[in-house]
This record gives sequence, structure tokens and C-alpha cells, in this order.
Amino acid sequence: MAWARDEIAGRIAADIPDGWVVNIGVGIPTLVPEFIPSEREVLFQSENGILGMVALGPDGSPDPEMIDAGKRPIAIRPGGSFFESSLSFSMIRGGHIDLGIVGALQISRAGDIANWRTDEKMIGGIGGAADVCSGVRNLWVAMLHTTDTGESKLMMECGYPLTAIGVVDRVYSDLAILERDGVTWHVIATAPDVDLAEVRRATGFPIESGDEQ
Amino acid sequence: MAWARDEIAGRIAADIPDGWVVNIGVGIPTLVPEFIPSEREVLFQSENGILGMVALGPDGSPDPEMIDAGKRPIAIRPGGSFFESSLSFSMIRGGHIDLGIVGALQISRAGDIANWRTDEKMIGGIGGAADVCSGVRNLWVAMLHTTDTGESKLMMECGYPLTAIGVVDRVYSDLAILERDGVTWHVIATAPDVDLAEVRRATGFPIESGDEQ
Amino acid sequence: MDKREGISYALHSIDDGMKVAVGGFGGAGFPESLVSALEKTGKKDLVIVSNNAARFEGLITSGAVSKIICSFPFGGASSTLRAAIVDAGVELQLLPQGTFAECLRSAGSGLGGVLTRVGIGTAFAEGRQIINVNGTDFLLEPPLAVDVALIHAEQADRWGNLSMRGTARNFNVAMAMAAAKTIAEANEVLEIGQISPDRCDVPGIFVDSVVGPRSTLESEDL
Amino acid sequence: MDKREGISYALHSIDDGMKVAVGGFGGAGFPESLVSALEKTGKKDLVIVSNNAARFEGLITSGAVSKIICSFPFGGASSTLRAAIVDAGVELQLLPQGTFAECLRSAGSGLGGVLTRVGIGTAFAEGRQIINVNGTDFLLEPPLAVDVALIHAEQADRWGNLSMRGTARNFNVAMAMAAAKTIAEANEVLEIGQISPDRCDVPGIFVDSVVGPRSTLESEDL
Repeated sequence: MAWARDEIAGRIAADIPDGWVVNIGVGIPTLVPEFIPSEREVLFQSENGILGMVALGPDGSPDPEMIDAGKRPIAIRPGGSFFESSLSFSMIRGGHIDLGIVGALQISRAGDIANWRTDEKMIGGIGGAADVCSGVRNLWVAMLHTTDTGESKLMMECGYPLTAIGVVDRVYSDLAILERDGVTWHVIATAPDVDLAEVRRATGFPIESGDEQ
Repeated sequence: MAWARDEIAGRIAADIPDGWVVNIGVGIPTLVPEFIPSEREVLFQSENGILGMVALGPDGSPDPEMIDAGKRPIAIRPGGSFFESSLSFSMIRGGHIDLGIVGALQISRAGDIANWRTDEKMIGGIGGAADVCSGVRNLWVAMLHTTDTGESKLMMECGYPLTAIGVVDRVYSDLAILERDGVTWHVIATAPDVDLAEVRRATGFPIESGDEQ
Repeated sequence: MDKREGISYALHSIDDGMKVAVGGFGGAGFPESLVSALEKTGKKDLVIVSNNAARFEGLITSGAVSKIICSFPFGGASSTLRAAIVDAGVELQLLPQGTFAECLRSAGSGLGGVLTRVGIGTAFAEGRQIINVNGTDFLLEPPLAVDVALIHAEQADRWGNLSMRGTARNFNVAMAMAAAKTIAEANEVLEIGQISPDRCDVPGIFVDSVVGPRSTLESEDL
Repeated sequence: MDKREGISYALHSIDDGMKVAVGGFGGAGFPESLVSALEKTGKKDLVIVSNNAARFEGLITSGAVSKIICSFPFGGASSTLRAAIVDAGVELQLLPQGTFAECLRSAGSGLGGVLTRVGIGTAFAEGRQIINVNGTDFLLEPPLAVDVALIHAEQADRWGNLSMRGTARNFNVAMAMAAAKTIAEANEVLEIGQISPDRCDVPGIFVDSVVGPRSTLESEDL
């Protein structure tokens, strides 16, 4: 049985060490913070100028000057800080962020990522995606393994416009957790009742048989 | 009779319009602030990270964390601000400072300035001089017209290592106030009992006879 | 030195064809009074420099905008805005958001542009000069200077010192630096000295006009 | 997450030959405890990156320094320091002060260097690549990354958030950004939440070790 979106987020949260600073993109990544164990200190950065953002509690009243990169109302935890955009991207590009968690449309064998538009002609926005994907120390992708029509999003070469090249370290999909070393991919874990053969069928590039569990 | 150092500073102060932001170097320039009329709002910037610095009053106690670029204890006026060095030089290089007032060893006809060392081999420091001379909107030089041995500091080409090229707008010396337009220099004023001929004798490049007073 | 101005007077410095930066990320730090007053001026051919295009539908549909320089014009749902941009023939120039912010800062800092790895190997590298520094290739993105910046602050004083709140800083700081003229609207205009020198997000040197809260605008207007 | 460390333990991360940035302009914001502890470690071949050289006479005369990268090594009066530098064969590299600060920030920001007009036509242009951007020439100065930064703050918390006072910010902020490891000494170490998110001069993300005030150092030492 494939992992649900919540379960993907939970698997990611379980793997984030204490003390890491994490930038999270839209989609499944936004679900990650709620699965961080309360005793673990993980700081979430949002590129619009906040370190230490937390969900607005049920009693919190939204403040128009307090939003995340997805423009949702948020709050700040004690020990957090506010800053302007150029410093925010100094953090991101400068390798100061331990981890970025993003969604993706396509991932290539060499770790390229396409996650901002499907078509050269479509009007779309890159936002901070290219900076985050290029700049963070570790980039983990949270995504469904295949499209609605069953095609793999993990392929030899991306067809969509690229966001950044050679940057993806891990993929957390509904089927498996994969890790990249150059052009070599290993399976770290598979979803319950999903076997390596199924992951391989759903993946457009070879996967090593070595260290899967 | 030539102007004294205090008088040079006073002439400069008289010419600074209300609302200007001014960076001042060491030497005669440090005397300028005390001659600003009290009703005129002029803000002094120091490149080590303060806008709105003022002299430490006779009752003020020096604070080691409050110094100017000459490392003398200072205070801040209401409406001033503190900032880190890279922002300070954004102000300076970015043309946000209305006026820089600096000393000089030599000035050339084309407005080049040499004010950081006399000898290629001497160990010396450039500090913020090159940034200030290159970046401010107006650069006024406060200096004695000639060296101790009577040679002009205003010459066709500087002999000492340059700080910046083509940047000097005015020279306030002990003999005269001179203004540059390209390679053309005009006398704005001469010191009491100093005539144009004397200024010309003391200057290593031609001075226009047009609009002196 | 008093930079307080009525909103109409402040906006007189905007001419047709100018490059106008507008701060804000979503609604946070967005100078709403200034933009809504700008809509009424009937300017033409403006180049809007702002992270997002969503709040310029009024300007776009009235034909005031020829080009938008941004990182994220709109999310998926803005179909009327999308259509308006296409209908009005507005040119869109996209920059990665960090490059966008840094190019503004670069212009305001008297620098020659931004050398970044972001966009290497992608469409954002097209037409860009590649500069090799110590063996590594970087894209050169020129500085993004603007004629006017419209920004938002929580507090201002008459010298233009600004203090901001929460995530409202965003592009407002770099835009104030990048503009030949910066117009700041503030929720509150304080006396000189009420903004702490340690808590000044934008020193007044970067600000040319201070426009007070909406309630005081009419009487102050010149 | 607790970045508080004893001073000796924190300095273990400095190895012979490393590039060590030291904050401060004159005495303001100078990390005196860290530098005086560094003098006792007997390190060799350090490259000191600091605006001024005047406070490193102890390190220089003990032979710990091979090179100093700075803007203003010393004023006219420092004849003993001058002699010490010559005697010890210390190499001096000078950068204009704004370029020095911006090169640190550039390294900490993942950028490829600084394009500046400062130094054009002078000795500071020698050996530099000239980059033409839209018709104007700029000097390219590469980023100035360092192994370790020793900086000073007024207040810190255990996550490394720092708050500074007066003109003590200076190079401390850009150096914290530029270093692989940043060690901050603070006059006061506060609880998490006591440094306001609006008054945090250096977010903790840029800081790796927090060393408390001198009085608490001995007992904390590991």
C-alpha cells in the first residue's frame, strides 16, 4: 500500500535531525512541521523573511504582516527572527540552510529538478524555487512517484523547464524513499506492500539493488 | 592672510545645505561639524556604521562601542541609526551620501586624488578612503595648498598612489576655494589679502580667470 | 528637513514610462494606499518591478503597465489577471526571487551586478554573460535600478527613518536602496528620535518622501 | 540545540594555516576574549582577516600569523607593530574597506564576487579582472570566504541569535555570514526568546558557537 501524503510528510519529519534549519516549499512539504516531535528543535525558514515560523494556533488571530511563502498566516516561535529578502536569500544561496523540502514535476537521474512549469509558453512564476533548489545543503523532494496518467516523474532527462541541475539528494514518494549518489540511486525504504520491482517499474532510470530494506 | 584650519572648516560648513548627509574624513574635515549652524539639519555618516553621529559632549562618558572612523568616542543624535559595514558602504558607493569631505596629499587637474600614502613601498592603509572618494555625490577636499617645503599639492598629475580618479569637485585650501568642471578650475573665493596671482603661483595647473571674486 | 508629503504630491514624481518598484510579498508590506492612488493618476507605459503581479490588476486593465519584472507573477488561480496581462500585451520578465532581491540591492549599493549560480543550466541563463571566478561559472545579472520605489513601513519619522514589522520587510528594504526616489507609506508617523537607532530597518538616507496613514492623507495633500 | 561552548573548546576548531576573520573596528565590536585566548593556543600560519592589524601584535610577534587581509593595518603611530610585521615576514593584502566588507558578504551569500568601481584607475585594479556591464567597467574582486570567524555581540542566546550595540556591528555581521564556523563572544547570554525577532542583528543560522562573558568562561570550559 502506497504512502499517503501525510505519511510521506511523517517519513520526512522523522529524518530531520535536531537543530536543522529547513526551508519548505508548497504542497506536501507544508505538512512536514506538524510531524516534527515536540522535543526536537527544528527551525523553519521562509524566504519572505522569517526564521522560526510556526503554524498559527487555533486561538491565533491572523496578522496581515505575518505570512509564509505560500501567503498563509503564520506565527513566530521564541528565538525566531525577521529579516529582509536579500539577507533571506543570502541564507539560502550561501549554504546556510541545512535542508530544503520541495515538490517536483520531474526529477532526472543526474538530480536535475523541474518544478515550476510544464510548458515553455505557459505564464508561470519561478519564485524562490531556483534559489532554494540550488542553494540548500540537502534537497529532499516530496512527490508522488507518477503522474495522474501513470507516467514516472523520475526519468533519465527532464522534459519540462529545469529549476536547477544536479541538486536532488533524496526523493520521498508515495512508493519509496530514494537517495542519489551521482547518477546512482539507492532505495532507502519502500512503502508497505510495495516491493523493489514495483518501484523500478514506476521509475524511469535504473535503481541499484544494493542497500534497499 | 591665509585661512587657518578652523577657518577652512568654517567655510566648508557654511556651504553645506540643510538636509545633506555628509561623510567626513580625518584631519581638517573633523572640524566641520562644530561650524554647522544649529538650526541646520546636517547628518554626519561614519563608515563604521552610524548615521547621525555627533561629538561626545563635555558631560558625555565615552562608550567603547560608540566610536567614529577615526576611533574617537562619539554620540548619536535623535533620528540617527546604526548599521553594519556592508550596508554602510552601500550608502557610500551607491551615491546616497550627498557629500564627502576628505583631506588630500595631492590633487590632479583631472580631479584625481591621492590621499592614502606617499610611497609605493610604505606600509599604509586605504581604509574607506577609496570608497568614499569614488562613491559620494560631491567630493570636497580640505587641505593646505602647498607642502611644508612649498610645493603645490595641486598638480597636473599626481605622483603618489591614487585613491580615485576624476572625483574631486571642490578644494577648500588655506589660500582659496576652487571648483572643478572637467579639467577647468574656477576660483570661488580667495582668502583675505590673497590674490588670484598668488593662488596661481601656488597651483600646479591653470586656473580660469573668469568668475573669481 | 521634512520628507512628509501628501500622497498626490509625492506621486507627481512618477512620469509615464518610468520604472516603478513596489514592495510587499503578498499583502505583507504592500503599499496599498500608494498603489491605489497611482491607479488614479492615469500614467502610461510603467514598468512595474514587484515580486508578484497579483495586486496590479487595476493598473494593468487600465493600460498603465507595459512591462512587469517579477519572480512570481501569480499563482494558478488568477485566471482573470492572466488574461488581463495577455490582453494588455504586458511583457513579463522573470527573475529567480533571490536574484531579483540581490539585483535591487546591487543597484542601490553602487555595484555592477550579481554573480550567481542560481539558474545555471536552465532557461534563466539564456542571454546572460557567464563569468568564471576561480574556476566556477556564475551568471552575471545586471543591477536593477528603478526610478521610483513605493514601499510600506509600520513606522516612519520626518527624516524617512523606517521601522517594519514581521514579514513586511521583504523587498521594501532593497527597493528603497535601488530607487532614485523612494516614497514610503507608514501606518504611523512619529517624532524624530522615536525610532530607536538600533531598530531602524531603513535609515532615512534611502527615503525621499514619507506619506502618513490614510486618515491623515487628505488634509495633508498639497 | 545548544551552541554555548567553553572558549577553549570553541577554539579547537582552529587549525594551523586557517583563514580566521576577526570582527571589530578599533575596539568597538572586537572579540577581545577570543583573540586573547587564541594567542595562547600556539597556532601557526594563520591568515588573519580583519579591518585593522593593531590588535594582533601578540599573535604577530609570537609568529602565529603568515598573512593579514585588511583595509587599514594601522595608523601612523604604530611603529612597533609595523616593525613586528616586517620582522615576522607577514604578508599584507589591502582591500578598500567597502570591498573588504562586501567580499565577506558575497562569500556568505553564495555569490561569485563583487563588481565595484572602487579602485578603478588605481593600484587596487592591478591583477583584477575587469568586467564590462552595460558599458561600464567594474573590477571583479572574488568572494572572501573564511574558515573561522571570531566576532563580538552584546547579547546572545543558545541558538546563536545575536544582538549588537552602537557601532559594534561593523564587520561582525558579514564575517558571521562568510565563515564555515562562527564563534561569537557575548557580554550577556540570554534565554531563548529574550532577543526580539525584530532586533536580531545576526540570526542564529550564521553562528556555530556562543561563548559567554569572561567571568563565566572558566567554569564552562570543557
